[in-house]
Amino acid sequence: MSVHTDSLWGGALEKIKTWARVNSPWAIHYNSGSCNGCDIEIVATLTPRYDVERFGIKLQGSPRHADVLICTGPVTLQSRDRLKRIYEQMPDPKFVVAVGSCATSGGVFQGCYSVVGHIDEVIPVNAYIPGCPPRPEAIIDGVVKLLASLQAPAKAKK
Amino acid sequence: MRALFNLLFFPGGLFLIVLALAYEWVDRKLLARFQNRIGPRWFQTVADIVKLLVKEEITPATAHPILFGVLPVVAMAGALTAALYVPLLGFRPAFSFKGDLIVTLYLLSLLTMSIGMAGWNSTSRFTMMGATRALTQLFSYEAPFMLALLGPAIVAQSWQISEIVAANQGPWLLLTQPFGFVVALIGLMGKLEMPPFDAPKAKTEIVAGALTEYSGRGLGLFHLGKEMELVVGLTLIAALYMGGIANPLEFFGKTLLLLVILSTLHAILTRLRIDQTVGLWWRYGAVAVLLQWLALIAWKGIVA
Amino acid sequence: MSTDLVLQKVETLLAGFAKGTAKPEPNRLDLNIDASDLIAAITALRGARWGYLAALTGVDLGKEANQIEALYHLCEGDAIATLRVRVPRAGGAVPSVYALHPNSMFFERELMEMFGVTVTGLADTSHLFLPDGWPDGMYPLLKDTDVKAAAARTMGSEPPEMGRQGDRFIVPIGPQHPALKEPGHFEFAVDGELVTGATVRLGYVHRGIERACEQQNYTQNLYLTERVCGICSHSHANAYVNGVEQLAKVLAPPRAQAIRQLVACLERIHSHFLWLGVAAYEAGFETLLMYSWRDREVVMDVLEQMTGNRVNYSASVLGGVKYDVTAAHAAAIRRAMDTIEERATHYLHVVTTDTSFLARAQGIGVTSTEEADALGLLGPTLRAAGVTRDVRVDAPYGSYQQFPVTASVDSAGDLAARFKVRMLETLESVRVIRAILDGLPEGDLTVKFPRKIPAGETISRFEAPRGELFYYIKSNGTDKPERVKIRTPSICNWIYVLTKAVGSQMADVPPLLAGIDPCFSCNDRMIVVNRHGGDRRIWTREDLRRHASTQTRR
Amino acid sequence: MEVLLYPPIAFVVYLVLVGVLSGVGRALAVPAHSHADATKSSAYASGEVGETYQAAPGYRQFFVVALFFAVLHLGMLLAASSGLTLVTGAYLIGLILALVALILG
Repeated sequence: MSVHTDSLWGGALEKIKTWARVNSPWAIHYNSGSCNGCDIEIVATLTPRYDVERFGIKLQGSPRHADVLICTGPVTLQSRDRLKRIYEQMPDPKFVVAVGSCATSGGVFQGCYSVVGHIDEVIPVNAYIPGCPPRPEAIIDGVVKLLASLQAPAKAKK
Repeated sequence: MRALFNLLFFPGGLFLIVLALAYEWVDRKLLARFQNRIGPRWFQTVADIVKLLVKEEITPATAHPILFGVLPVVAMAGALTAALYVPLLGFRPAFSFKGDLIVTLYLLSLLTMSIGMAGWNSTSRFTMMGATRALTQLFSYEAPFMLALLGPAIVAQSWQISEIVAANQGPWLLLTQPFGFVVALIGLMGKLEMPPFDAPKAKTEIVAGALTEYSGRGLGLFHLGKEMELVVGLTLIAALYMGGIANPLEFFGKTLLLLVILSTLHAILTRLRIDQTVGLWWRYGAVAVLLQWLALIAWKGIVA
Repeated sequence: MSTDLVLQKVETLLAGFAKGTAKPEPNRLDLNIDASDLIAAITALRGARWGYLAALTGVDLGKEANQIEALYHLCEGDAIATLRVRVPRAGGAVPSVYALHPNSMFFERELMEMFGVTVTGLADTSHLFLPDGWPDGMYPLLKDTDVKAAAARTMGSEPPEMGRQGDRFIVPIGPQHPALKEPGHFEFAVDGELVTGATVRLGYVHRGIERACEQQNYTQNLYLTERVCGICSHSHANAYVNGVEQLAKVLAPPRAQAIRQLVACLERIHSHFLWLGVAAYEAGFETLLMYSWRDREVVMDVLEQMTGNRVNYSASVLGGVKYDVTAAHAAAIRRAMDTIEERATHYLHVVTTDTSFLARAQGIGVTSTEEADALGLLGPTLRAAGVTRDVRVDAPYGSYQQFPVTASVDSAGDLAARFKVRMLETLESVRVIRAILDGLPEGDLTVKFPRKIPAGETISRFEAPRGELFYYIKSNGTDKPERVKIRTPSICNWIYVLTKAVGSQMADVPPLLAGIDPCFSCNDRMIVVNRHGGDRRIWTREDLRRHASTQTRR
Repeated sequence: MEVLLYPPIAFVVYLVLVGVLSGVGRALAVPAHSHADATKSSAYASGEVGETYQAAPGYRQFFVVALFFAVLHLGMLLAASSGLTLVTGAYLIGLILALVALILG
C-alpha cells in the first residue's frame, strides 16, 4: 500500500516529512584516520557556546539511530571497510558530511602510503567543510546548508 | 460512545501523546538550561517522533522479524492503557475499579519487560548486555517502588486510586510518609532509566543498550512509550503523595514540580554502575520502605 | 648526581659488552653492542635500576652498508644511553627484551613490521599498525620498498572474515563508538559484568608519517609533524623543532623560547580541560563535559587571538617563533588566566569531593608505584602513581631553566588521582604563564636558519600533556631528514589499560580508557592479537604481578 | 460501551491502534531495503563484523536480584490482598527478616 505522493494530499505529506527530517537531523561521528583536530571541534559544537541542539542535532551512538554521518580524516586503509560498513548500516534517507581538509582532499597526508585520500572515494558525500580544522561555526554552517539543500528540491518540484 | 472518546482522545491516545511530548521537551529544555545550553526548540520532540515514524526500519538479519516488529507496539500499548486509570489533568480517571492501582503499576513495568525482550532478540552484544542490565534494574527497583506506592493505600484501606485520593485529603502524605515519597520518586527515575540510573542504555559503554538495533518506527514507539510512562508516573505520585489533584492547574503545578526535581537530579549526578544501583536499591530503597511499612502497620494497629 | 656521573655509571656497568663508546652530545652516550650481548647489557642496567626504556629506533643504513641499526634508548634524568645493535639487512635477528621492559613489546613489533628485523621470543607477530591486508615481506620504512605497490595490493585484498570466538561473550568497542573520539578496536571478554579478557587492535589512524617525513624537506615536515595529533600539535612541532635546531647547532632567541613555552602551557591547559570533560562524560557525568568545555573556550580564544587558529596553531618555526606577544595579548592572557585559575580550583574541588563522581572514580584501576614504574608508564598517569618523572623538570629544554616548573604528583594511583594531578598541572601552568608574561625577555623572534642541515643525529624529549614525547632525528647533510622517529606517550600507557581492565567491571572500562588520555592518532601503536585465529592472551594480571615482583625484589 | 475500558480489552484496542499507526508509518516511510543488501541488516558491532550466533552473558548476579524481587513481591501481594490481621503481620515480619538476611548475605 504505497501512498502516491503527487496528489495535493500527498504533497502536504511530503512537506511534513521533509519538515521533520530537516528539523531533527540526528548525527553520528566517525574518525577514519584524522589527527583528531576536527573531532574535538565537532564535539565543541555540542558544548554550551555553540550548542547544536538548537537545530535539533543530537549526537547518537548507533548508526541505526542516525541520519547524518559526520566523518573526518583521510580514510586510512584499515578504516576503509569500517567506514563503508557504518555507512551501509545507516537507515535511509542518510547524508554524509566530510569535515576538514583531510576528509575533502587528503590534506597534509596526501601521498602517504597507508592513506586512501578523500572520503568520497569510499562513500558518497553530500557536504564538504574545508579547514584544518574548521571552526565549530563552520561545521554548524555546513550542516545547516546541507539541511537547507534538503528543502530546496521540495520547493523546486512545485 | 464516551468510552471510545476516552480511548481515542481524552485520557488515552492523542492527548497523552501530546502531553508526553510536551513533558519530554520540558525535561530536555531543563537539562540543557542546567548545563547552560540553549536547548531544543518547542517543536523539537514532535519533529523527532515524526522523523522516526517516516524513517526506514531495518530488521537485523539475526533477529526474529515478527517479534522485532511487535515488541515496540506492545510497549506503547502498555503505556497507553496505564493512562486510563490515572487521574490525568485532575479529572476523574476514565475508568476506576477495585485494585486499579496494582494494574497500573504492572502495566507500567510492561514497557521495561518488552525492552528486555527486544534486547534479547538480536545477537548484537550491546543489546544483550543492555537487556540483562534493564531486567536486573527492573527487578531491583520494582518491589520497593510498588511498596512505596502502596503506603498511601494502606492508610486509606483500599486499592482504588480514586478512593485513596479521596481518603487522603488531609495533610499531604508527603509529610507523614517521607521515606515512601522519596523511594517512589527515585523509583520512577529507575523505571524511566533517567541518569543516574541509565546503566541499561549507557551511551559510552553499550551504545544504546537494548535499542541499539532499532531504527525508525520501532525506536520512535519505544521512545514515545517511555515518555508516556513519565507522565503517568508523575501523575500517580502527585495524586497519591501530594494530596490528590483537583483541577488541571493543580495537575500541571504538581507534576511539573516533580519533573523539575527529576531533571535537577538528572543534571547533577554521575551515572551509577549497575551493581551500584542494585546495591543502592537493596540497602537503602528496600530497607527504607520496609521501615515505613512497619511504622504504618504499628500506627494502624494502635489507631484502628 | 650530575649527568656525567650518571653516564659514567653506565660505562662501568657495560664495560664488558660495549665494543665502542662515543659521546656525541654532553648528555648522550652511545655504546655499540652485539645482538648476543643485548639481553645481558639491559639486565645489568635494569639490575642497577638505571632508567627506563624510552624508545627503540630502527635505522636503515642503506643498500651499500647492507645493515639495519636498532637503537635502544634508555633515559635516567636528563642522561640518555643508546645501545646500538647492528644486524644484517636481510634476515637480521634481535632478542626480545620484553621480559625486562614490558613496554618494549610495542617497539619491537614496530621494528619487525617496518624494517623486517625478526625479534626472537616475541609473543605475537601479526601486524601492529599496518592494515590487515598488507602484503608480507614489504617493509615500509626500508628505503627501497615500493610502498605504492604495497598499498595498491592492500586495497585489492578483501577483508579476512571473522573467526569464531569460542563461546566467550565478547563486547566489541570498535572503531565507531561513543566512548572513542578516535578509532581503535577493543574486545572485552565479559562474564556477566566482570571483564575477563582484554585485547586491542589499533592501526586505524596509521598514515605512515615517518616515511612521509623522509620525502619532504625540514620546513615541510614541520607542518606534517604538527598534525600527528590535533590536541598536542604544538608539542609535536616543538619537539621536532628542538631536535632540528640541535642538529643545526642554531639556538632560537630567548624571546622565541619563552613564547614557545607560553604556547605550550596554554596548550596544556586546553588539553587538560578537554580531557576533564571527556573523561567525566565516559563515566556518565555529562554536565561536567559541558562546563569544562565551556571554560576551555576562554583558552581557545586567547590562543586564537595570538596565533590565528584554535587548534594546530603552528606557532614555532625552525629557528624561532612566527607570532609575537604584544601588550594586548599579554593583557588578554592575564584576564583569561584569572578565570582559568578560579575554574580549575572549582573543578579540583568537584573532582575530589563530589560523592557521585567519586563513586565512579575512586579506587578504580589502582596502580602501585613499583607497578607503574615496572610497566614504563608516562605522564600524568605515572605521576598519579607517585613517580615524579617529568621531562620539564628532569631535562629542562628551551626556556624551562628561566621559568622552572614543579611536577604535580599524587600517590593514590587511581582514576580520581589522575583527575587531581591534571587539575594541579593546570594550576601550575597558570602560575608559569604569569611568570613568563612578567619576565618575557626582549629581542627578535627568529634567527637565520640554514636550508641544509649538517649530517648527524639527535634526540629531543618534550613533555606533552599526555607524557614524554621522544623524537629521534637523523640528518644526512641534505635538506631532507634521513630518519625521523616519533615515539608518543600513549603507546607506553596502553598496557596499563589492558591489565587494569581485566578483573574490573565493564562499566569502569570506558573511564579507564579515558583515564590515560589516550591519543590514538598520536602513535597508533599497540599490541595486536591475531583475532582471526582465536585470541591469544598476551599479558595477564599474574604475569604482570610476577614480573613486577621479580624486578623489585632484586 | 463501558466494557471497552476494562484493562485487558483496552490493551487489545490499543494494540490494534498502535499497529495501525505503525502501518501508516511503514506506508509513508522509505520502502524497506531489499534483503540483498546483507551489510545493511548485519548486526551492528561498532564498525567491525558483527557476531552471528547468540551467546548469553553471565547470569550469576541476575539470579540473586531476581530472588530478592520475588521475596519482596510476595510480601507486597500478600499484604495487599488480605488486609492486616495478626497472622499476616507476623508473616510480614518474618519476610522482612529474610530480606535483611538476603541483603547482608
